[in-house]
Amino acid sequence: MSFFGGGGAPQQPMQPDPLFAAQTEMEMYTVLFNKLTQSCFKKCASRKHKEPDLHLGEMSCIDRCVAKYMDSQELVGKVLQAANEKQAAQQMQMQQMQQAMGGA
Amino acid sequence: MSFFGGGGAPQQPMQPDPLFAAQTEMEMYTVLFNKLTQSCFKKCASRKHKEPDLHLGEMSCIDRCVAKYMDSQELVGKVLQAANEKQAAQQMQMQQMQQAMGGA
Amino acid sequence: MSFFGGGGAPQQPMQPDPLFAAQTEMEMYTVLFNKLTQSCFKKCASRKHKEPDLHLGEMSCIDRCVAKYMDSQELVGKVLQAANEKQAAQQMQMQQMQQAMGGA
Amino acid sequence: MENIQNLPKHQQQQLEQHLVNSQVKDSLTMYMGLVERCFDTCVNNFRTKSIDKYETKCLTNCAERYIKTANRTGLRFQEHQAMQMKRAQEMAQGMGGAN
Amino acid sequence: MENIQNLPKHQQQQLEQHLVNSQVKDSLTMYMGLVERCFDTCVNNFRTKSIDKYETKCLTNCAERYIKTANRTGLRFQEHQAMQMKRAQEMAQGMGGAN
Amino acid sequence: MENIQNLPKHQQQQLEQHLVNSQVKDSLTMYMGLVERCFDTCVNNFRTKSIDKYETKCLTNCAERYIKTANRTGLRFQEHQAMQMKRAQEMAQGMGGAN
Repeated sequence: MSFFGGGGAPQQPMQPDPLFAAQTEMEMYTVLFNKLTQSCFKKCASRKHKEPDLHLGEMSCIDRCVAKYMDSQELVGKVLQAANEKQAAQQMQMQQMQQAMGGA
Repeated sequence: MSFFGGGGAPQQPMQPDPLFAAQTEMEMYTVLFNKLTQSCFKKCASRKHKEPDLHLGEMSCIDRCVAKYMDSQELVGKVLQAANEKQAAQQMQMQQMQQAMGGA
Repeated sequence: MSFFGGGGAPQQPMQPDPLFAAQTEMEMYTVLFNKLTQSCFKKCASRKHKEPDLHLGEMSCIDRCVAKYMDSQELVGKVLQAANEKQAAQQMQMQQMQQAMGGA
Repeated sequence: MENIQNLPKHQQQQLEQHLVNSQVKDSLTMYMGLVERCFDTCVNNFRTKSIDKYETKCLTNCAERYIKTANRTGLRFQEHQAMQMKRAQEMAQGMGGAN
Repeated sequence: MENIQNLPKHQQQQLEQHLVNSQVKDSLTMYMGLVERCFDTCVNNFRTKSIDKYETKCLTNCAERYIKTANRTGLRFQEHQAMQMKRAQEMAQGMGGAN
Repeated sequence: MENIQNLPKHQQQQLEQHLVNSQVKDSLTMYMGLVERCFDTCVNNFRTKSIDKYETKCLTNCAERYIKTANRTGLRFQEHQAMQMKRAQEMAQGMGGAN
């Protein structure tokens, strides 16, 4: 929700550079993987660290944690998309109103 | 306070590249915005998340939180600036002492 | 442990670009310095912040904290290296098995 | 903002391209951070493999409330920046307005 | 993944170089994060200058268990991505397969 | 450090420019992190719109004490790096000094 996005629409909106977009998409997979690993380590592996191995309960917790993290990723994605669409629609309305009143 | 800064002053100190400085300044606005949004969400919005809307108390808390965060930003900035000036002055003194003793 | 690393070994593996490797190494010193400073500030400096100076106990705690952080850095490094070597060995075995069975 | 004004024309365009690129990265980073924060708050038991209806409600509300918070802090932040710019200009005029 | 497929040849190579470079940075970043996390959990008294045998055991186990966790989440994550790709292809075929 | 020594001349300059650039970014990042940390510790009630004298004192002390901590860890860190370099050189000499 970078606040730069608001305000009047630029005439011919500059597109993000495709190579940069592809690099970012790659990097985000690693960010997602690191975040879900850190979250599931915090929630499933006990902090006592008595032995070097994960015991059975911790392993099945980790499997379920990954599945639930990916569900949450999808769910929050839908909420964000709906909010972006609503905001884009509001901006369109604002522009039409301005044009209707003979504005820029 | 990157520790690289210490030690003898380079002859003709390299300046940061202006385009990079401008990009960094832009990025820092987004970093500041994200940090104050995260801090105020943590301090003002209750973690129960019972309904999708913010209630009145949470909204006014957020407004005050933004104001206080920006006050803190300014205050800490002054402390840092004073510390940097003090450090730069100490470095100058060190050089003068070295020159006075016929050093490099 | 970026999961991209797994899977079949590319024919002529692309090397990281040397300038990038040198820049990353430099940046990691700053990351390490910032992390140990933040950890030792959290563990040694009381959060009451009654006066502007660190008292004696906090100062010696910080000195010992830096030493112990660097010990931990070395120890965890050895564990990671052993794990990487084990994983590389397993990958080699997998390839030899594939070649033995006339696989690609 | 002084860094930005005195950049040559073609560098201003590079800056704008950088800005558009970083907006893509910022919104993805915000998305990833929001999932991490709401997952941490809302999902705490792992007896089953899929999120139940309480977790679903908590996650949806958490995301909605964060977006509303960000919209609100965005407005307050822009107001604060505008006020600071005004104060800076007044100070410049106050000193014989030679800027 | 659509961003990546429709990149011209030489840019795909730049992307691969970027990928190899970021893997160096990722593993260093993971290493630094792992030290910070295990230090935070395992080292809490500073009466002496060097880590004792309990702290050493805790740090080693913490690192071993994080690596095992990352290997396991890596597998589950790849399985999930493969399943999603399959579902996306099926959906595309479902709509007359004109993709 | 071996990565850095064997870089060609013009790349060493690029590295130095990168270093100077990152110092700008590092100090801004440190500043932003310090505000976040001291705000989190010192500012906890939002009945009014401006920071009171206790919060002001806490914020100022928090920033002062962090800077003093960073100066101290900086010295200890440099001593530790110097000692490690010396040990590495001794080890190299120990092996017939053919480095």
